[in-house]
Amino acid sequence: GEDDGADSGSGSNAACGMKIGFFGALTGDAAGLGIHMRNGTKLAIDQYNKDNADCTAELVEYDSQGDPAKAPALATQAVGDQKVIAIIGPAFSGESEVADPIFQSGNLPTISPSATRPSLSEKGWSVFHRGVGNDTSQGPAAGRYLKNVLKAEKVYVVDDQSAYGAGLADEVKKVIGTPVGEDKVQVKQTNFSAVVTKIRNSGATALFFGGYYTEAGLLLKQLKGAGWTGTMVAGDGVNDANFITVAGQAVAEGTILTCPCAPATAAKGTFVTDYKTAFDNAEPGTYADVSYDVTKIVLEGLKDGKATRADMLSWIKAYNKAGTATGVTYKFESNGELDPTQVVVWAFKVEAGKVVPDVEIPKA
Amino acid sequence: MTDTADKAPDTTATDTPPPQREALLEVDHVTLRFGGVVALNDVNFTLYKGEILGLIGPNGAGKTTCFNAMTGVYTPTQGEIRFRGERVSGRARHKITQLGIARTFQNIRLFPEMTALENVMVGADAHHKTSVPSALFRLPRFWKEERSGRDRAHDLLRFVSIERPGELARNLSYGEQRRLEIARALATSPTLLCLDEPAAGFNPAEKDALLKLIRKIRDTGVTVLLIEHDMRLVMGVTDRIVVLEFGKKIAEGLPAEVRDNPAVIAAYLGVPTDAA
Amino acid sequence: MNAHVEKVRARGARMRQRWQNMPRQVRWIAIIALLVFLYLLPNRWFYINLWYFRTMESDMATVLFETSFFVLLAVGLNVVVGFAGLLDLGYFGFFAVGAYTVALLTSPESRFDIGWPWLLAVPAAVAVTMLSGVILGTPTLRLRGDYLAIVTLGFAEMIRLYAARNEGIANGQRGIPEIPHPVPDLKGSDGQSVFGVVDARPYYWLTLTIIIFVILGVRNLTRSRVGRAWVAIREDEDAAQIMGVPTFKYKLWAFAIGAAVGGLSGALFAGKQSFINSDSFQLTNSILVLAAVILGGAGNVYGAVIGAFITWYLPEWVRGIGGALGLEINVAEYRILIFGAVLIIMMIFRPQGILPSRRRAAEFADRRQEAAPTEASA
Amino acid sequence: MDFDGLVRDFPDLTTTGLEQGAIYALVALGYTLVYGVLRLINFAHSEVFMIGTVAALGTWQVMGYNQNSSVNGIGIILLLLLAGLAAAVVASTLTAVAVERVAYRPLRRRNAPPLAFLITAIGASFVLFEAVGLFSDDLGIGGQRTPFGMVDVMQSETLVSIGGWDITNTQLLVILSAIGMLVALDLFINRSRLGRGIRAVAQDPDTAALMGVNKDRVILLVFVLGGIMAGAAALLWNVTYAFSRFDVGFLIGLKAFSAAVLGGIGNLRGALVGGLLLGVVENYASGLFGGEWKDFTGFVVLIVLLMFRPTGLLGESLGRARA
Amino acid sequence: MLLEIENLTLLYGRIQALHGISLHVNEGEVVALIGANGAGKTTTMRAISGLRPVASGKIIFDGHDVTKVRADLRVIRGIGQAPEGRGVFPGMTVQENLEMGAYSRRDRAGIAQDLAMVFDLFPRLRERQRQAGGTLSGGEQQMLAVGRAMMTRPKLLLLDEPSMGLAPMLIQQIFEIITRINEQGTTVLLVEQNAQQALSRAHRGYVLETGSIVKEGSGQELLHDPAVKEAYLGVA
Ligand SMILES: Nc1ncnc2c1ncn2[C@@H]1O[C@H](COP(=O)(O)OP(=O)(O)OP(=O)(O)O)[C@@H](O)[C@H]1O
Ligand SMILES: Nc1ncnc2c1ncn2[C@@H]1O[C@H](COP(=O)(O)OP(=O)(O)OP(=O)(O)O)[C@@H](O)[C@H]1O
Ligand SMILES: [Mg+2]
Ligand SMILES: [Mg+2]
Repeated sequence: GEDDGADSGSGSNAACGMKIGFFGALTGDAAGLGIHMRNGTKLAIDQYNKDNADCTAELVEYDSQGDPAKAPALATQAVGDQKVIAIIGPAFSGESEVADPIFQSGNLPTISPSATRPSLSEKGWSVFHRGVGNDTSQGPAAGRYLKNVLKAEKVYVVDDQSAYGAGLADEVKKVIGTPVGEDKVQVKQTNFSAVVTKIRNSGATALFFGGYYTEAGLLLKQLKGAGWTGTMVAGDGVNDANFITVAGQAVAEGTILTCPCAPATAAKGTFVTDYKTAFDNAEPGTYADVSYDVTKIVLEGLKDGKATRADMLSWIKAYNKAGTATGVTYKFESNGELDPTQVVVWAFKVEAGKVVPDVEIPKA
Repeated sequence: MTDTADKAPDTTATDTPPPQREALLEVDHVTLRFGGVVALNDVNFTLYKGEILGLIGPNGAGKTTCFNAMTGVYTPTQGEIRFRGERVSGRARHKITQLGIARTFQNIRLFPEMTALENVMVGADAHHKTSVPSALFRLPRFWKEERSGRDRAHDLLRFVSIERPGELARNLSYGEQRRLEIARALATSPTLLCLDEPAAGFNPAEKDALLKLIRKIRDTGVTVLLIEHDMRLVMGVTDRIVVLEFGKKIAEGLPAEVRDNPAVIAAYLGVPTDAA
Repeated sequence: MNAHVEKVRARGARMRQRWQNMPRQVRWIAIIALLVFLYLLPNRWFYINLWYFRTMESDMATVLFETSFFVLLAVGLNVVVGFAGLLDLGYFGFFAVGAYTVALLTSPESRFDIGWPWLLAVPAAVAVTMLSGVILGTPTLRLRGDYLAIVTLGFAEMIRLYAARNEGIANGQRGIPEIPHPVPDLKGSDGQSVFGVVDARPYYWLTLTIIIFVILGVRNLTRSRVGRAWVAIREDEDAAQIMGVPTFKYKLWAFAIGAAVGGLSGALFAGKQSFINSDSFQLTNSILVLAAVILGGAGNVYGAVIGAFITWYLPEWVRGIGGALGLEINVAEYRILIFGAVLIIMMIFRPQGILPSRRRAAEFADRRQEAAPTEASA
Repeated sequence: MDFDGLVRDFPDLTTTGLEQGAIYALVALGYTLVYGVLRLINFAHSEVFMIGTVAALGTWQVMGYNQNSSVNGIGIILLLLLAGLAAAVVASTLTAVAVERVAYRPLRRRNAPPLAFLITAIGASFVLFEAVGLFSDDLGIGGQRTPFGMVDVMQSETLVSIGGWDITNTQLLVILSAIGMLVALDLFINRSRLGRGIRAVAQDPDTAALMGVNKDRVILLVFVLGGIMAGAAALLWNVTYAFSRFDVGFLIGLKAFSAAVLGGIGNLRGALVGGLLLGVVENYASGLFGGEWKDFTGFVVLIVLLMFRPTGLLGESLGRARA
Repeated sequence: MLLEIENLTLLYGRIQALHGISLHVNEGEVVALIGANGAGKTTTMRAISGLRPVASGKIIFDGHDVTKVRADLRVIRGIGQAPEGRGVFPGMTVQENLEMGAYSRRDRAGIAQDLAMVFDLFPRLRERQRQAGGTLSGGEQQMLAVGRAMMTRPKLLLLDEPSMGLAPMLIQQIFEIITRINEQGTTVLLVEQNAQQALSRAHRGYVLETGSIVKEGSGQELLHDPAVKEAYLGVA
């Protein structure tokens, strides 16, 4: 029944009955991240539909399972459906490499809430945008935090070999110089006893972990269990309520999590409470807020009557406004990167089972 | 492959081998141990071209073990086995087959999910040369060998009177399976055929048929080594007999000699001249 | 206790018998019709009419292409598992080797940066995978049955783990982008490359054609000395050896042929995908290919094709079926669950696979012809 | 390569490796038992383990303990351990039995070829972990497809320390339990009448029936035993890592299966030896080459070992040998 | 009547192996079943012991219909079998194999006694007590199979070609043993290719041909039946 009314507009000139695609992992190993992003997008669209009951937008889910091999069929499907006006995603860099050329050929604008590989913006894809700073913004900031704020002499660096985790770790190492030791773990690893032993015996007082929350939580728990007393610093992949679930409050206490985003204060909106209300009291996971904000960019475009992909693309390119959930001002450069001056990196701290803002990390 | 230097076999026993005959297989002072069990103890005998040699002895005397050593399944602890002057042990088993030794198994070992015909064709393939590329592209050699192999397999099945070539081997009755084993072994065009209790599970009438079959096989020029407990069959078909007991050779000679040998009677036959 | 399997076999045999009893012309027409259908399938104007059959939420042509490279994999694995009876749990490893070889030889982003065209890289990839099959097989094919299974699984995991290393030549999860498409100079009427980014049909047609040739080759092999040797090895390796089958050599051949087909499939995948990284080579994929082969009926080429089709196509199809049927629940989310259940149910009802091995069924036919006149044996 | 690091960390790497290996070994027993009798790789066994971890976690949550609770007092610890053990063992055993009933028995009735079992087992595995992944929030054990944290039942404390070798209470518990369970199982299989029945079915099911052995019951027993071992492993896992997830069985299942083969599949003692060996080898490899080579080295050792000992370290024992 | 078979048919897939055979065995008898290769003797034995389901017909044992009873339960009711192909457990020692025969028995003393008896009958087995069954020679395995069947203490003992693969001296012995156990009260149904021996020791016999019973009679009758003589005893 959504077919009619794309151009009937019902009073205002808003574009009705259009679809917004969410592209990311909803099943499979990476679903834990993807579901939260989808939820952020869904929340934004549901709110929009409630306010505009006579002229709604529809969410289409493209569940890639995070697997680049699954991406083309979905991307091609999206491109073939002219109602799909924008894509929130692809969530990961790997699938972006495969899907974005297809979106490009269909001139279908994308805003990724989470794919942070720097090279994605260098491929000449005009449809590509990302709502977060790339690895080269957050990594150095984390490094500066370790060096200038924490003043840690002996830093151990561990990454999970993912493009994201290793990318961050590399940037951190560039800033802090030679770490006291470094090691790699694998995604899905659960037994970290070897690396724990190494860290403990290296005398490190701080640990930088490049990777995602599950491994971070387990590693930290095993480290503390083995009597290590230092501080762990990690990136936004760990900035997730599940990190505390895995590690437990006591263990997580004091961990520093960086994020290329600003704290969501009450003034900036009711995202967290809305999210919890909408999704069974679940804490919004990593990037849920970014997804919410970037979805709103598209929704505002619809409201403004952007009914074609080309119009929507220029709308996104011209956008310049702060998001209500992240507090980041969304203004894109011509290559799709977030305007570097808008990228702020904050350090958060785990306190009493909550992630609370600590300091904004200075740019230099 | 040809150094069949007619060296006179060192005859330790009482027999009188026809000296002009060509030695095909020499079991040269072979000892084989399994941990504590001495399955073969300095066994020494020679098999001449064109004869049917019987290998008999009580249960557990080492007959099957002797076969296994000849076909490369086991390597002797001491001594060696020579086939046409060439050492057998240490060679790959399929090479031994290609050399010309074929065997059947005491515990039937057919390819149960293949048809009788295919079982025999596998044997016939032993001397085929069709390579993977020529099978892939169906080169002339493929057609030629496929046709000749099939014909040969059909002939052999008829030879052993198996009338259902398309039946799965595992569906054949015990006796049919035994005959199929013989056909499969013959298909490898052996010079020496080793039969391990081929008559087990046969009734007397069937044994008679088998006896004729073995003679027919010999008449095609194949040398036969026969392990069998059925004395009527052994006495009726063999040219010479070797007797083992506890891994040792206790007698060797013409059937009539062996039958009347007191040691053999004591160890094996029980009653003298029990024919059936 | 055999009763059920035999009943299933008998039923299969009857169907086959009916097929074989048809006049030759009819059979040819049926085969040609099927091929025409398969070639037409990815066209939108064609599949749009196949309402319940087509995929609703992913692009039909792309899904068909993905299914086709998976089918090719199953055909290759069938040689190893179905014919030679070597349980290979890491077949996707060869797929990975093929894909990475193409990527490394062609991509300007690879560490080799030699920029070969795709077409030239494909034979190289096939050769490299074949070689890797031989290298893996030489020390390990002396192992029996399930030991081989774990070794092959380990091999595939080692490849994936190595590929996941950022420092390795495979570039880890960052992967290798900008792999060229096949024959970029081949232009369609609109001046665009035939092998482009969006339209998956040419890739599907290419793979389909390759599958047909591979199937013909495999058929030739299985109906020859080589195929007999494989089955004999599968049945009783010792006895095969003593019957003069160089078992090691034939196992190695099976392995190498399987590997080569896997590598070919990987090369096709890389050519379409134009980006590969370590995420695409998860162990589950190896297991899925194996499931495909067994589901279809190990030892039967067409069974492998059907099994692969079900294994890959079904989950993609289920993705959209909820919406198509107007269901409230999100079926897509349950598709792995559904797939698992389907695996169990199918195997319970057809334990021999959907199309049991043709050879065995043919024997049934033989027996029927010969049983009547000469029943009294011996 | 970091030889100095390896030397420095050697004691710790050894003890933690043994601890991990003990868990591998317990799970490996399940593979080995089923393999020994049915000649099948029970792919669903990893899920049997996973369900055990989830069941213990759920029980602790019901008792009011979650990842943020702290446990004090030996009484409470024992209570939690026992309750967790009971829950894990019951859940794992039921799962194992259910897998046998649903995925194996119907096929056995139809005398299906061995490979068919592999596929139903894989199907069962998909169903089980997907079900937990999808419905974990409905079951109240965690979010959909998210990791589950849980109470740290036993804070690890160093019990013994001899010249740099520290052994903690959890390590001791895990390693000793694994060895104890194996000894008990080994005695059962080799000494008891039922155990002899298991071996008979393993070697020749038809003849076993002619001896009066109820094959179905023996097979059920094997799954039950495997389930119990997996349940125990699940509890020890929870005590060590205080973590689970819907797909946690996959990796440990893979490792346990490797361990079973390493020791000689079908051989109970082999499972223990294989598990412990794999555990320490992985740790040494991490220490020497770095964490990214951990699993890689494990497989290398497995493959190299099989080349020299084609039936694993201790060879097969439940299985049939050919004359 | 200890065992009564009525109109038994049995299918292997589409092949009919038994075409409605009827036979009976009285308590205390030795009954021989003879026939050519592929006649269906083993198939009959398997049907009686429950290893193959029957298509139609009835098997009544000791007054109860056991046609649908599981194989292992038939053992408990008293049907013991030494199967064709011996079925030795290859990975168990000789002693363990024999103990498996007593699997469903609980009388320790009786088991020990029977074990001693089997060892007395086959001294070779005593010598090889600790050897794995799979490494025994063919004849040794045959002894083990027969000995193991005796360990089940059956009411009805099914022997499928017990003399197969035995040396002449032992063949003589095994038939003596059969007579002896029969005298001790065990009923025996015997499949034999050695028809001469079998029939001369059996009370009665049946001749099976391609799945049907074509003749029955006392042992002596059959032994002297010209047709039987010609087909199964061999023209000496
Ligand atoms: N692998 C082995 N390990 C230990 N002992 C063995 C092995 N193989 C054979 N034996 C022993 O060696 C002896 C000879 O066995 P073999 O099979 O050669 O006897 P055979 O003469 O063929 O007897 P039969 O007539 O009973 O078949 C037997 O006592 C047997 O138990
Ligand atoms: N599993 C099976 N599947 C199909 N057919 C079978 C099967 N087992 C036996 N047969 C067939 O049934 C018939 C009877 O076989 P059976 O084994 O009972 O014969 P037998 O009288 O014991 O012969 P033998 O003296 O050779 O042991 C044969 O034609 C055989 O081919
Ligand atoms: Mg023998
Ligand atoms: Mg028989």
